[in-house]
Amino acid sequence: MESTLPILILAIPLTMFLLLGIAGCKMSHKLAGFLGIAGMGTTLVLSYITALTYFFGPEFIGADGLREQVTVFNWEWLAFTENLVISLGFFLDPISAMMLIVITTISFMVHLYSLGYMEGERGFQRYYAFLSLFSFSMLGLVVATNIFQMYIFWELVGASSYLLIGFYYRLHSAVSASKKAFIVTRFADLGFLIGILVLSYYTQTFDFVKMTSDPSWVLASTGGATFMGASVLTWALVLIFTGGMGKSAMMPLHIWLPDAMEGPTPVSALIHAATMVVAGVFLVARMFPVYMMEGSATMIIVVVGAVTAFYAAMVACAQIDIKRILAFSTISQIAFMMVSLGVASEGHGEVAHHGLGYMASMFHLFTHAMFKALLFLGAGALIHAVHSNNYTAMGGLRKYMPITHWTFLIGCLAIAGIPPFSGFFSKDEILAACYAWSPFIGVWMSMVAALTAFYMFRMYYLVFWWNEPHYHHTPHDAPLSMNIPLLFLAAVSCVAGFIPFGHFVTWNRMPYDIHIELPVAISSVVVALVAIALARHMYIKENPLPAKMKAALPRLWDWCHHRFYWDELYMFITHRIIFNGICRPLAWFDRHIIDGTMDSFATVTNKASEAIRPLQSGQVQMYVWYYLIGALLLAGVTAVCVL
Amino acid sequence: MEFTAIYYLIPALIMFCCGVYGFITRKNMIAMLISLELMLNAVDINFVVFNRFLFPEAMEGMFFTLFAIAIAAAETALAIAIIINIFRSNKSVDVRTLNEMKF
Amino acid sequence: MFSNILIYFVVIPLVMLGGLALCQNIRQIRAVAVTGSLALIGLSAWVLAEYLELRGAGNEDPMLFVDSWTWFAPLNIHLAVGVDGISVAMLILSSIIVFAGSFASWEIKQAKEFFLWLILLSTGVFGFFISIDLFTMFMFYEVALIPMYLLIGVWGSGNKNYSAMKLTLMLMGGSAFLMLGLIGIYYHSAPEGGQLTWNILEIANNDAIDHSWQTFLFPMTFVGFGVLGAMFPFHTWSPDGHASAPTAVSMLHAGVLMKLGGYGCFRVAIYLMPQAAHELSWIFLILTGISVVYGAFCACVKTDLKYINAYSSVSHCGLVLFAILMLNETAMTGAIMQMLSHGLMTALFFALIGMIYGRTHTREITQMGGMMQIMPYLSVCYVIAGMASLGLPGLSGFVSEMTIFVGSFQHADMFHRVFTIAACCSIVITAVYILRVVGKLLFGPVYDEHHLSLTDATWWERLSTVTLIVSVAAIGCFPNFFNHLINFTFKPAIFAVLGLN
Amino acid sequence: MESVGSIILYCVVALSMIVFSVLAVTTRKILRAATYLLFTLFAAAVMYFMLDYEFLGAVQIAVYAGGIVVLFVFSILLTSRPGDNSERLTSKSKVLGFLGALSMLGVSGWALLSRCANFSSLPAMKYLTMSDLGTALMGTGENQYLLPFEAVSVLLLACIIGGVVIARKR
Repeated sequence: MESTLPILILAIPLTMFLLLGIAGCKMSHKLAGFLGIAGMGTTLVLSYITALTYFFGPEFIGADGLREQVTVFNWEWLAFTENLVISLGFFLDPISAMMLIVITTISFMVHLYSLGYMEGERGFQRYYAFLSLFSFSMLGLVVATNIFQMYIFWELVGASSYLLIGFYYRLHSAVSASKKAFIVTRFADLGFLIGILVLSYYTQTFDFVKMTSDPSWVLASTGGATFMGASVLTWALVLIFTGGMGKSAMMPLHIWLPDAMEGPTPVSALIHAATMVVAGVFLVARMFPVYMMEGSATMIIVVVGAVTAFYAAMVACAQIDIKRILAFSTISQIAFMMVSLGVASEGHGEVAHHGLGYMASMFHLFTHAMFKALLFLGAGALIHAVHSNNYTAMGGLRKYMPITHWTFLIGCLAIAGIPPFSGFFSKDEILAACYAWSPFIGVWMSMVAALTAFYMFRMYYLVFWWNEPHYHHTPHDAPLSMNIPLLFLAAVSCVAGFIPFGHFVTWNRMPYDIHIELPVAISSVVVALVAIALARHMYIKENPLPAKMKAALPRLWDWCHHRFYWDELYMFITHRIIFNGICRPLAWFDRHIIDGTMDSFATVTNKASEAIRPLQSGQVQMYVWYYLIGALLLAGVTAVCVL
Repeated sequence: MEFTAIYYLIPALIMFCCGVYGFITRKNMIAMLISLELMLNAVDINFVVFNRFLFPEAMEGMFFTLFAIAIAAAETALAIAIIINIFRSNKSVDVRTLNEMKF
Repeated sequence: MFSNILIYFVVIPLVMLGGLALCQNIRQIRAVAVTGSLALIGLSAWVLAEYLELRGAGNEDPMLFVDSWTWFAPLNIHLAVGVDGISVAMLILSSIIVFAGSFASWEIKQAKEFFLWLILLSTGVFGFFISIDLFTMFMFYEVALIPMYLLIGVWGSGNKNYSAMKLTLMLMGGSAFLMLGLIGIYYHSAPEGGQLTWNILEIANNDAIDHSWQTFLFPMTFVGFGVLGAMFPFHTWSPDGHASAPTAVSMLHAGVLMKLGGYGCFRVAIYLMPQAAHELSWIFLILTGISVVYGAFCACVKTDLKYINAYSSVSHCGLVLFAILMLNETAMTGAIMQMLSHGLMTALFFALIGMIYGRTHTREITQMGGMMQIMPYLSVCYVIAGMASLGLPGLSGFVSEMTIFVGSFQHADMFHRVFTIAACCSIVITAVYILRVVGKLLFGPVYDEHHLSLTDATWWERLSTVTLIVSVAAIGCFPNFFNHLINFTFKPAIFAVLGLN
Repeated sequence: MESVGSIILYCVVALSMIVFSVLAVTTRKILRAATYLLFTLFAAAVMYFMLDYEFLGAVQIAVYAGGIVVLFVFSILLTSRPGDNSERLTSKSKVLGFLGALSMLGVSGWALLSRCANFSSLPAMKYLTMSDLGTALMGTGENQYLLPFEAVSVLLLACIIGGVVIARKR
């Protein structure tokens, strides 16, 4: 494939970032917005061309009937050793092509939406610059040809996420949220980095193709080395997964994502719902053949995913801030994808159920990106209208904001898994894969799906029905630039489920047809409907039932509402233990012990000279005394020696 | 009875020790200077005695004493000038008051 | 003598000194400083070009532009010069920082004397990097150290007498060890009889120093240079010294002078005494490993901007020595990259801190806030510097740290690999203290309303910071260029210690 | 065997030397101390005569007794009122000084007695004429002392200038 288009896909957002970042303060808002949108639009078109050519072009079907993996270009960027070379390249395979579509679509929609949402904000140009930076980084991440390139862009998305969360830098909450996000993900990245180091030490390569095309070679290259009881490959993979856990907000590294909602809502839609947070899933998917080799690593993925999914769903039921509800729903849904990836492997190099889980995970990633972005943008429209994040300030909005209402409803239906919306199809595949792997996980995930339907419709009814508070200004639908993305994404959410995903994205690039497993599908739809009905019963109009329930289970409500006190636990660890328990004593140690020792050398010298200084008293008679005593001593010594 | 060298040296030694005693104990600078002269003279006598008894045909000791006397004169004159100057500024010739230039 | 290009690195500063002595007013002083530092940048660029050309033509000598003039025949002391890729990199670094430093001290008081000392200091620095004679190297080293005392003591702020005294005395203490080591090397440079020599290349070629002497001299020289490189128990001059030093001095000191330590450690201690380095590295590895993590932890609780940055320097410079001690090609390349990167980045930091301090008259982060609204340009630069420091890809910190980590992790020994992981942890702690400062200082509401009337950067401040940022970004975006430049030095043929591993 | 007269002379000289030097350092009246010093110096001069160094004895009397003691007396008159007693020494410093001097005396005396006790009696010596002395002082050959002579004269000059500079009124 020619490399012009791929280069442009990366270069345009980068140029836009530099242009808007350096010259932005001299531009008008309109020009900056226009430039940003134009840049992203071009990228969108180029990405679509690239991805569609890849998916439909016959030139990418190899001799064995499989879709080829293509390294479009691969430039050496930094050569550590002969083998360990960081290259910057463009790698095209089904998942990266799919991610190109997802990222550019959502990003473009967000660019467009922000034109209305961010209108008149201070730092509008900066906002668009950061969006471009993020798009660049995210695109670079998904097309990475080697794990170190991914790490580079991984860090860059982290930084742009930091900048965007802290966009309202005058607010303390935004600043601390951005700091938290960066540090938590940085901590996870440390794991990622160590994982890379361990893996590359044994395999002597960073290259994805080399690793994934022959995973058994990777296993062999470690030579069965173990560290503290586990094989080094397990260590490496788990550590790399830690990086994914950080970015994808898996427990226990999830705490940054709810706080990240301090950023502007479109940013939440782009970064913290659709693209960046699925980087962890993407990472595992990218390394999937290697993960397949180590059953214990995939086991950990499944367990972490399952626990996170349930936890986040529970917490989402007890939140007040609608963006937080969506954030926890995102965590839960990403956990779905993780579980699905985990259950795609049997361990010891075998895929389970023809790798259904892998395909389902990617499918869910795709559909989730669309409907979750839709929900976030809808939430943005709501917040734009009522100037509050809390559902307590909303209610009965269906009358005032019909477009928002309908599109939001579509999003809710999609996430709840009601046919024919896209979420149904992808979630159904995931559940099918789970049941096939272990019935326990299947039931567990179905339960989470039911909870999902419940909390989404709880929010839906509380926002659009319930009873109407007193509005200072009559809320109304958002302007056109904000509505177009809503409508577009709603349309995609309606139809995306019918894409024959199995034809495009599978673990070994072997196309196959998706079957809907009827028992699973029917049971999950029924469960979802029951959950929706319950939500409708409780929240359609003001009634004492929710309060009663809260009173009936106060402990549970408290724990869910306070997110099971994870933040407090982290606060305790970071402030009490690390800051007060390590940093302060160390600083004290440095100033008083180490520096004290150095100073004491000076003090001792000083004291010593002070002590002998009076000998030089200026009293000449004292000198005579010293002389006399010295002479006598000398005489004595001589006498003793001679005699 | 024969006057060997020791007959001259012992009085000189006693004189020297008196000088030492005086130099150590007296506070008056002129008194200290006097003690100093005593010591100097004791040493002079030693030079002369050793010259006379051990090398009667040489004159080194004698000349050394001669020059020592000349230098002692110069030194005393200067010392006394300094003492008088100190007396002018300090109104005292007590050596214990003279420690401003220490360290 | 003047046909050798390298000698001009000493001649130009000396001419500048002469020029400064003749200056009458501030404009002339600035003109001399700027012209001179531009000439130095030009010269180092020229040397770089010549160097690359010669290497491209297949010249495989360990050092290029080698020349030697007798200075004091009875002790065989020469003024011997020569450069390899590392020295070239260091020369570029120094000239950039001298340039930026001149602009950063645009409005210093008593400018003439200040610049005289500053240029004398840089004479020492340049002389050190071009020397390959141990004695002249040591002499230039001292020439670089002594002006520091006056620069801090006279133009400094805060507890400047104490800091200046402490800095000078501790570094002098290090020099004492160093001198002992160097003289020891000299007297063992010809074990089979014959002329004793100070020349690094000759000593290395002869593989001269006796093994038992190496184990004695290696710690001497390593500690001697390590004090300047802020190695763990000997780092305490750095926070106080940096906190009191005026802006340009902090820049030069952290940016270049601390690099003298790392450079010396590798050029003298390890290059000349490879066996001892191989055997004793573990001791110093532990010390430097401690300083990497420990410096970062200490930086987390400090509230004075300069203290934070000084401790961060302890951490980053610790990484330099740490990587050098790993004794493999990649890690050592990383160490040199880290020297470049840290030099530029920390100079940028100190420049910005100086500019902020010049406006607010405080360096306490608890006394400031919301600077982003007041001085956006400086704040953005500060964020960029912070990002470089915490290792954002595209800026220099990332490439150097990654080269170090990857290189160190290639070590065959388990102990070294586990230690590398411990050192890796510093990247998280770095993020913590950088973001803490950025959050408190730049973001949030304005703390002090008096600050609202402050102005943003002036043109010379912009020029100074832009120079440094561009350099930082250049290393970050095109690391392979620097990698190749440095890499040649670490060929097993040249660098005996690589053969040992 | 010496004549009785010389024995008596020796005894007188030695005794006066010892007694007056002790008195010079113990008296509390400074003017008296100067006087006792004078007597001691005379005793020393007599000793020189006894050792056949007449010229030296003469110089001793001229320079010391005639010059230095006069200087002392003048300076004493300038710096203290006549009749003033210097303050009484504390017994501690007296004892200490006494001990110091005594130990000095002991050590040196022991050294003297153990090493110099058996020197022969006064050997014969060529009578020193003035011209001998003059040649020795003014010559530059072996055992001749022009250089120290000149040095001393320069020193005396310096001393005169120094005395003037120091003592002049500001």
